[in-house]
Amino acid sequence: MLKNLPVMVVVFLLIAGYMMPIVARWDRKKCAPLAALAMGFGVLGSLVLMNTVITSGQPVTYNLGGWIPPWGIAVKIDYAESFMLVLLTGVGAIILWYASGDIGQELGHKVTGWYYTAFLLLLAAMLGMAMANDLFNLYVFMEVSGICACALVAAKGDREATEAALKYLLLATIGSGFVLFGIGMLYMLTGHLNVDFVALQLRRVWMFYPTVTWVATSFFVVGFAVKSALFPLHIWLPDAHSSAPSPSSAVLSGLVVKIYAFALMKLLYLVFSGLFTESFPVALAIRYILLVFSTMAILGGSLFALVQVDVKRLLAYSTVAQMGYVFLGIGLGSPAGLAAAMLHILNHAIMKSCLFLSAGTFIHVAGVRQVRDFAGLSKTMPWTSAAFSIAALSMIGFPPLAGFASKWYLSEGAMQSGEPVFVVLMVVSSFLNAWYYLPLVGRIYSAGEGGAAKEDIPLSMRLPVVLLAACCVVLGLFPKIPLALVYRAVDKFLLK
Amino acid sequence: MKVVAYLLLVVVLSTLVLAVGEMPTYGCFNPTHNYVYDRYVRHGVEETGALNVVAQIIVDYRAYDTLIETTVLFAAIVSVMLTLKSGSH
Amino acid sequence: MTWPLLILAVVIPVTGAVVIALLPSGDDTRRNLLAVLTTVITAALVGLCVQRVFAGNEYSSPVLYITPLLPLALRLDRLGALFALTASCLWVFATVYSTGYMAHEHDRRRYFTFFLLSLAATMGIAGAGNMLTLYLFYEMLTLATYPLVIHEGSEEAQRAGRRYICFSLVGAGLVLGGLIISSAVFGDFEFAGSKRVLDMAQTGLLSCAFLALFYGFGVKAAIMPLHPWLPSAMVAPTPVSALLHAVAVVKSGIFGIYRTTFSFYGAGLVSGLHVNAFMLLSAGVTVLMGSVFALRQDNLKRRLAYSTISQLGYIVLGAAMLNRTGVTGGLLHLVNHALLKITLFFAAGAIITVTGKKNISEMSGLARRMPMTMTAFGLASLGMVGALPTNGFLSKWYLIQGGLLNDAFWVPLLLVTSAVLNAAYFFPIVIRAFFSKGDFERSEGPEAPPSMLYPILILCGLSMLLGLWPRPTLAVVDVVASALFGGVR
Amino acid sequence: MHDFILKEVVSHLIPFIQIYGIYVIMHGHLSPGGGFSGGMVLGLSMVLFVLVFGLREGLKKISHNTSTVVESLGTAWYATVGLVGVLRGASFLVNKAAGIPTGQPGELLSSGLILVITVGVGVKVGSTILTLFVELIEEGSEE
Amino acid sequence: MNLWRAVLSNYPYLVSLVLFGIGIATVLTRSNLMKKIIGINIMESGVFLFFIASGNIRGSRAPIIELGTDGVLYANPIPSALILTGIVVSVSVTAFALGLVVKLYKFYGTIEPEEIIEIKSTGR
Repeated sequence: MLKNLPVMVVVFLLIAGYMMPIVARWDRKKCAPLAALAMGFGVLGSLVLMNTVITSGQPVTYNLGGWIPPWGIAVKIDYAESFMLVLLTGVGAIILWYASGDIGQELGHKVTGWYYTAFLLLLAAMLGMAMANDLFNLYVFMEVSGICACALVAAKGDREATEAALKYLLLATIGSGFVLFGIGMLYMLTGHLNVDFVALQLRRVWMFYPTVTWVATSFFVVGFAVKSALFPLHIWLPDAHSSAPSPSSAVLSGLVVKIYAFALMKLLYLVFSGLFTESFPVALAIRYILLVFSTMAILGGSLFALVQVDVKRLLAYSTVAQMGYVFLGIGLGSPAGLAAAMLHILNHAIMKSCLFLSAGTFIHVAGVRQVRDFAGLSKTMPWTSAAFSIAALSMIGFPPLAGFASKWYLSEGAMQSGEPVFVVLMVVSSFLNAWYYLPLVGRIYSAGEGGAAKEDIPLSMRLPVVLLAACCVVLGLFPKIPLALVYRAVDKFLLK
Repeated sequence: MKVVAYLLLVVVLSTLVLAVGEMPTYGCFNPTHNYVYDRYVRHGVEETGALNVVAQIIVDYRAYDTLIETTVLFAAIVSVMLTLKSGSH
Repeated sequence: MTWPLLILAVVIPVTGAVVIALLPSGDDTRRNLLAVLTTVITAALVGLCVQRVFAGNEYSSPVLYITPLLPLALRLDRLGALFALTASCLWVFATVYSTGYMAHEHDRRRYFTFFLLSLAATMGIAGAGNMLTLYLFYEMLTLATYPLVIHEGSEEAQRAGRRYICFSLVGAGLVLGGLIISSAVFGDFEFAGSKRVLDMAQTGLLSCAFLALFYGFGVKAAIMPLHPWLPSAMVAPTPVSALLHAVAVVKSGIFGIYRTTFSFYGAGLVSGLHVNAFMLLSAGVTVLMGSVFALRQDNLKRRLAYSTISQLGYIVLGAAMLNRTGVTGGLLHLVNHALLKITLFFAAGAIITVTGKKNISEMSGLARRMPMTMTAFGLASLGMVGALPTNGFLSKWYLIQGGLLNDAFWVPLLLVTSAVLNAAYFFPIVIRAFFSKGDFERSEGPEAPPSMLYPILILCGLSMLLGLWPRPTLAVVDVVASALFGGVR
Repeated sequence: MHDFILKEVVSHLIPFIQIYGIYVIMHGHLSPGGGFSGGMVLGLSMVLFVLVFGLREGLKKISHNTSTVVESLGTAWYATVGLVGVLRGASFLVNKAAGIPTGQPGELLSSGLILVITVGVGVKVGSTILTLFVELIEEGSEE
Repeated sequence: MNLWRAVLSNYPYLVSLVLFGIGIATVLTRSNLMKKIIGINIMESGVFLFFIASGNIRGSRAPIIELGTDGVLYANPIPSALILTGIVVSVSVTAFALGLVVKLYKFYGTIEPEEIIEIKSTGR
């Protein structure tokens, strides 16, 4: 069983997802335990895989159907992938825990079973994407996650959610169309789909087809940038993330956009890394384009967030800005920059899930959605308010919370790449973050009736939020735990 | 707005024409037709027992993709159900 | 293995704060007792450490690497010891004073919780073993003092709080940026100022980083034009104004500047970067303009705030001279100004509590009602002006000497002008209180609650004592200054 | 639709369409076609039935419950078949290497798990097409 | 001229790119939701055509092995297999998008975004 663990992590979640509709028709109360069982297996499996990778120092590979690459599909779990696996399953499990308390009330019991199905399939697809070592396999998983992510938005069932889901679906499909075209070009140039073989072959043939290589790279960048909402292509994100039910917002903002950025990082540094040389300035330009757009994302996302009155839209625009950090790290391409990108993927997943889930509690229990109605929430919901504040402060980058470490490493990465101007950007963006998060925190703690809680908060909605906030603090105090793994992953990325 | 979109597309497509001119000539042997293709065609029958090479690939060599592909179909059903059934409570 | 004492100096106030936060909100007696006790223990602890530091020992904790790039460490050297001792001793007085001042205010539990948390942050700043730790506690100080500024809860307090947090964040951002760049250039955060060598290739970058650090800390040190938060933050309760805006917050900004200039960069490197023209200019402008603005204020606390801005300029000026005499003067003024200004603020607070008067124009004849307070106020004003036997004189003397060493003949001119201006805005208060006719009557019994009166008298006496017998302070400050210039470590 | 001729013709036609669909599914490993194409034919035959005889008649044949179960089990079938390889000590989705008899190439019952999977996929695709169609029709006609 | 000849000889790729562009243009510029969905399908057809074309070899036969024959030239089956998957994906996306459009139609009684915006602004 241990030998089959890499694929079993995905397949177990998939099977649980397949069976969920039947279980939901049979006995609705059994849905949550089944989902919890599957997620628990996912978490355990990822931890075991990470342990295996760390202790052996070798990537875990698994050949599906027994066909070794290039004949069949292979799955490869290295440091970076195991990091993503643990992140996805861990945060996913916490969000699922929250959802088990929230979804029944927020969406009605009729769709609970379908919701869990979509959630589990989404999680499985993201795990698959993280560990996929085959371009087409990556694409197919991407489609599953795209459709399921839209379904999680549409699950709300009101007008805004339906419109947002349609917009998201159309743009995400365009994005995956670009990616598929890119895969087609790479396949045409190399005759392979396995990432290792493509990288090997591409290094040999790209000088015969420089334009095609460049076009393929840019198609990948455009496709993944649409899907992970890099600034000018982010237009779908605020609607989708703000109109979705709160657990969906958390999983979309916390995990889904990250996995595409991770995939892009993997492709850029594993497949195209050989092109980032002076002899091919066009490919080098891609990195500068990423830097420019991520700068725009950081500033633009924050500026848009400043003028929002709806808390979930504010958080959504903040996600746009924070994805800019991740892309900035990818674009910088120095060891600390890449490490910061991966660290920020982790930190932002935790912080933003915490923010969305606690905002969901505010909306659901106190019935307040507008920022101006937040006054006095700390009186009725002390724990949730404290968690929200910690996560918000962490977003700003107050030491010693999680956000500080990633910002520091990003700046360090900028210095390593010889671009001190991005240090200034970091400082400015921290200030912008403070500008829209601090009034929010201040308002929660100021006097006011705070939409006196209509009902008690169930434990399953309170504990996950507190747990995530605790993670913010722990990761802020001990960022070296993830960093140890992240640096090894980055070493593999930068190995030319 | 529309004019800008069209203009952008035309510019992008005209650069892509350069790429088309550079691609391996259509219908000839190019990097696509390498030893992977060769093996599927030559040894596929004895390795899988099926005559249809496309079937060999989708259900045996690359069966994992097809599993996920059926999952996509399933996800579509789930999504449609979720969309149409929700919001009426 | 004596470094745990240093950690205790941070941990004890935090513990005290937590316990106070857990106490029932109506339990005033125990809370007051606990708060005073905590500060006394902290001060005693710091005193113990400081004694050993000046005996030649050094407290340094093992370095805690939160990541390989980010080391945290505590270390008490002489500069830190001076700051820690000043702050922790004055904190005791401020806490005692607070118990009296706050007796009729609301939300006392929150007040004392954050009051002690600020103490912890200040001790952390004083005992920081490298720039990163300093920055960390510096941010914490911002967070811990914000609830104190907005304590009153009024619209004005909210506005002041917003202004305070905005300025502080800009400052923190500048510090962060400068810290990142200079740490990337130096490769560490250590206080290895005397060992730094100028690398010509990095001059531009380092100059920018240094100025970012200087102005970043300068926000808290209220260098013009980064000062506007300080006068508006005067809406806070008076002990907060006294402590934070005369001692802890502004002095931690000053401390940050000293640390950056002398410990982190080193005086030699800074003079090689040719940035001290900026420092001198900013400090000079602050000294003059602060006094000029103070002249126009009618609100007593605001006048004191502008006076603070001007006096902080002296201390920065001492640093900007980059020579040992100037630094001696600056550090001397750091201690003296803390003592004098806290006395003045306490007196202002006592006036507000007893008579409810906030404006100077309403204080005619006040000395009849509060003779001892006003006497203390008058003596402290003398010290501020720098009249002879007071402690204010000595620090200015050293500053002038330092200026002359640099051939900067405008420094004596500046200081004399400023002294005249000081006299122009302090003496009218005293004269009005003692010699004008007013509707204040002599009253039976104490003129102010004892918990407020005694700190004023003791602090006033202390500053007079230091003026008459300056040798111990001078000796201590001299040792610190020589340590900063790489002499004795 | 109450066209008598249409109903008569279609009711006779549908079995043939379905047999053709089953043929395409079963010969997926030998000739062009396979689970997806055959399943599509199968599903479209039922769509034709619903179109001609109306939604209510169609739901009598295959209810929501049935289609849900077929959906879930059809997809789970694939994964379960994949687990055969795991249970026999080989990898996931292994066909011949797990010792499954692949038979004589060219015969109907050959190629091991390929046939098994194809049949499952065919059923699933057929039911998916029908369910999607029925759901959209239902939603559109409710009003 | 050389480039022009190369482009012309690669006409299937050119057509696929044009289809791709037409699809994207349709999605971005048409406001009618159904047309947007059709645009998505056109775009994906372009990608599929590109894949299939890259697998073609002149004079080759469909990759159904005839036992006993040797030396027959078969087309590359891999792109076909991939595109089979791709088509299913595109069907799923289309189905889901149609579901969303049906739902929107139920809300607003129209699928023209301009009219939807108008209905929203007037309040129902």
